[in-house]
Amino acid sequence: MTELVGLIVAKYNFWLYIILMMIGLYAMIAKNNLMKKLVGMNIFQTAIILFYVSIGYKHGATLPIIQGDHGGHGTHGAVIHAAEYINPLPHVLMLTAIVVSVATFGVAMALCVRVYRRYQTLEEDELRIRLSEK
Amino acid sequence: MNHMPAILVLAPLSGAFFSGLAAWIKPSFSYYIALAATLLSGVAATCVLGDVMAAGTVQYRMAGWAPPMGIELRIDSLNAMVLVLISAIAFLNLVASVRSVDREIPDRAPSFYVMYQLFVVGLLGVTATGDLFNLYVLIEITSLTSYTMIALGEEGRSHLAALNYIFIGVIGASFYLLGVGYLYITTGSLNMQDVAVILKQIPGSSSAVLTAFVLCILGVWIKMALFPLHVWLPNAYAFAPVGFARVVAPLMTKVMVYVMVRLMITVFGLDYVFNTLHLADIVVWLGVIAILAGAFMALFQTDLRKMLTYIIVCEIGYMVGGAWLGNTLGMAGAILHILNDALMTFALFLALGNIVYVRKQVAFSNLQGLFATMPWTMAGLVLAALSIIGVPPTCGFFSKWYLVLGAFEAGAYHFAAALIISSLVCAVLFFKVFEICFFEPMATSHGHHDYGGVVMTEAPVSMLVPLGLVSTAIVAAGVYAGTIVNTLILPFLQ
Amino acid sequence: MKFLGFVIVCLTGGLLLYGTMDLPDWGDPASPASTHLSDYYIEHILEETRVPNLVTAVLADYRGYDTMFETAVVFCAGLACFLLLRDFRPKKDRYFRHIPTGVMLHVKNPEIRIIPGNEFEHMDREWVPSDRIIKTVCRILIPFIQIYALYVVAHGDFSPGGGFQGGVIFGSSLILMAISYNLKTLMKRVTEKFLSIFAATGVLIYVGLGVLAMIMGGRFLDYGMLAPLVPWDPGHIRALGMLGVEIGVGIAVMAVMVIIYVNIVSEGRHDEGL
Amino acid sequence: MLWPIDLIVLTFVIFCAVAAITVKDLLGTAILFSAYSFLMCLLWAVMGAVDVAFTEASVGAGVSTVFLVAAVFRTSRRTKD
Repeated sequence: MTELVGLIVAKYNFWLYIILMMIGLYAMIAKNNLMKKLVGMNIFQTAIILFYVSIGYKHGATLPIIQGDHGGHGTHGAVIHAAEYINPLPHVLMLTAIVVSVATFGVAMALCVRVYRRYQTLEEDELRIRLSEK
Repeated sequence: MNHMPAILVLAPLSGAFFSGLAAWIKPSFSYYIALAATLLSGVAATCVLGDVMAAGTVQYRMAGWAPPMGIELRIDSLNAMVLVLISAIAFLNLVASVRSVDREIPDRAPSFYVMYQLFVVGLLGVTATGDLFNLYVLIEITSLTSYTMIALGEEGRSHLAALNYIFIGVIGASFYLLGVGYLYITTGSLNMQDVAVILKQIPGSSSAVLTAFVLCILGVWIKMALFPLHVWLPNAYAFAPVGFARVVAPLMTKVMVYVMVRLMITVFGLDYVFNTLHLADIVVWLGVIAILAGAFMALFQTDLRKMLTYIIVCEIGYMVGGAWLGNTLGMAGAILHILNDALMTFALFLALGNIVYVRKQVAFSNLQGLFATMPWTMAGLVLAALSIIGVPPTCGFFSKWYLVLGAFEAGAYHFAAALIISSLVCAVLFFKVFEICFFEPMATSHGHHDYGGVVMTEAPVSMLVPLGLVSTAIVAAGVYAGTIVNTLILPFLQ
Repeated sequence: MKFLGFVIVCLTGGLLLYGTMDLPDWGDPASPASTHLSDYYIEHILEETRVPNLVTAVLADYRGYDTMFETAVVFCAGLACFLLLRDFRPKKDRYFRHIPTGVMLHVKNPEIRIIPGNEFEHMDREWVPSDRIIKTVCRILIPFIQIYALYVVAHGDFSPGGGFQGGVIFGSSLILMAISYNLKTLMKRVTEKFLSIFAATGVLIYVGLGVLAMIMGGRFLDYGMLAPLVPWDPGHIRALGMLGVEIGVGIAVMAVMVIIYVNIVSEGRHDEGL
Repeated sequence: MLWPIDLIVLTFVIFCAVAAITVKDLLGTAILFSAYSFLMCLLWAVMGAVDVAFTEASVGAGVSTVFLVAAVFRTSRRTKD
């Protein structure tokens, strides 16, 4: 029993990201409305970001901003221990990923507006009917 | 210090922003800047190829940081070849597309050229980089620009095709990103060489590494449109504006094949892919299915453009299957086919662009009498078609030869059979087209057939010259196939 | 489709769950991800770059090449919205108010040209009289938001923030202006030409700093080589280089956010919005 | 880190995600999506990723929502699923 609790505590963040990712992926594949698909796409991407942020977390460490006066004027005070600070690299990667996702979101939204202007609907089944009419 | 690897990527990047600014002074400036930028990157790529052949792998450390900390560009003989290919095709297509862009998107041509250069930046960057996450960012640039430019085509349908492509493309890119995440959590590094070194110390049975591999490869397959995942490709490429379809069709899928080869060889290592995992047989079967499905779906098309897009799906099967045969011959054939297929597809789409320019529609019913009215274009089309079918002096024959040899060595007779069947199907397809173009008479406006006094309505010279050059390159790549394999591909594989 | 979607989702979820089995525990300080590169960054960044915010340092210096392309992606999105939505055709139905009398005119003929000025005022189709409270509050708020955005850009080296966040905040202050007043008020202050030149210039500042480092004899983006240009503080040259880069990112992102909003909300006509 | 807070936020995140894709009004989707982004940003802030949380607060909960509302304004609020 304690093993199971230990396993849950050790991994639950990874499992929750998988649940979120499945929700997003399901919305992207199975939803009928294009806007809903877009929202699903964003949920999918944020779930991946949650995964990366979870990678970066370290027990007993603080924000990746060096505290105190470590050599602000060219001299070095106390030595910096790596265990004191959270891993900054996943955060950097995820900043880039957020930017990429918002850029994709904007382009997709512009396309939705264009599709609506042409076909007056955003539902996939209605779009399919409109396309086969011609 | 040798800055050529950086200039290669930076020339079109800064060219893009300068063309955007110059368009406010005079719209035509942006085209000339784009031309100069792609030419410069072509020259840089050729220099890098020279350096690689003379001195081996070229490295360029961005911002001066040593590899695992910073990002490095790492160019060996495989990338160098692909880089030269990309920049040459991008330049030639830019020369060819000035007239068709003026016709198709007259009011926003400068923005088109800006996007075009960013697309080229993405492709060059994907090929040159030595960092896994950088690869993701550049794939996203490539995808974002191609979504946009595909949506510039035919009103309505092209937008839906682009949206469809966005949804599938984002799934693909996100899978790749997840795969990189699993790699990062197990190795702690993002540099390809570094990851490869650390992966050697991790037991091959690790489920995290397996998941990372499957996710990365799945993501790349979605992006390259391997058969069951190909649904976005035909519509996207068929409704895109011609000026863009001509560059995306030969390059996008091939660069993704390159990424797959790079992941297999450099990051995970062939030993892991073929000896630890037992997926190779399944993937070769997937390749076989892709070849046959692509070829047979192409048979049912009644539009030249749609038919060519399904031939692309078929060709992807060749490369994926060949790369997974598990021997040097198959891999060499797959890599050689990246080069050859890019050239052949480019020639086909150039010819297609010329026909579209003159005839507007390319349904089979609109193709009558093309041999008489557009002889030069048709000469190029015939040569490219012969190469797709695999007739000896052209380059298509040699890569198929390597693939078939590899298939026999691996005992994958089904793959060899699929190659031969698809060649036959392609022959049927193209001779059907040529029959219409050659024998069916032109219907004139009077309703009766007019046999005398055919007027030549050939495409402009700026569109014919690139086609001529590429046709020469097809034959040259065929004649020098042995040299290419011996000097560029085999040294890389050893 | 729903069933197929469900199957695909379950397969993917299963694969990922299988993959988590061998992952190191969450938050484990000894996992490979938190030791290999991370240790190097945490222990050496302050010494090498003099920037206490590790994320900014890695973002703008060690992985500056990535960030350059990230800015290019943002630029791409703005250009994409322009390419896809911008509509230069004049609108058929237009509404004007004759200011002295307050009479509304509905003009259907595109040939008739009415120049808005002292006599006529251009109206939106779904015009609602704007609320004085909202206008006043936003008028007071917007300058503070903009100051905060500049602070976020400038202070990115020492605290959370940086060019991207600052740019987004600045852009959203302009979007707030478009919402609380109307779109035309915004477009009078920041024209399309201004925005597009800003978007391209922002990225060019980034690339330009990198190329400058190349001219000074270093690698691309090697800010350390720029030291001779700032003789008064060569020790902090990397921090300064990062600041310059962040300013470029901020400019580009600000412009692009406004471009995307304006094009989506007016369907590319730039006349009326929310 | 306080695990009850973490757990509550996580529950809300999943709740908002499900609600955002099931509610039958697109404007509602936009607002729920904004709430989802904001809770997600809290979660990241708790995990120490302040820069990422800051970006998500300004981008996901801010600008993305505005884009979504603008797009809904130009298209339709109606949806069948």
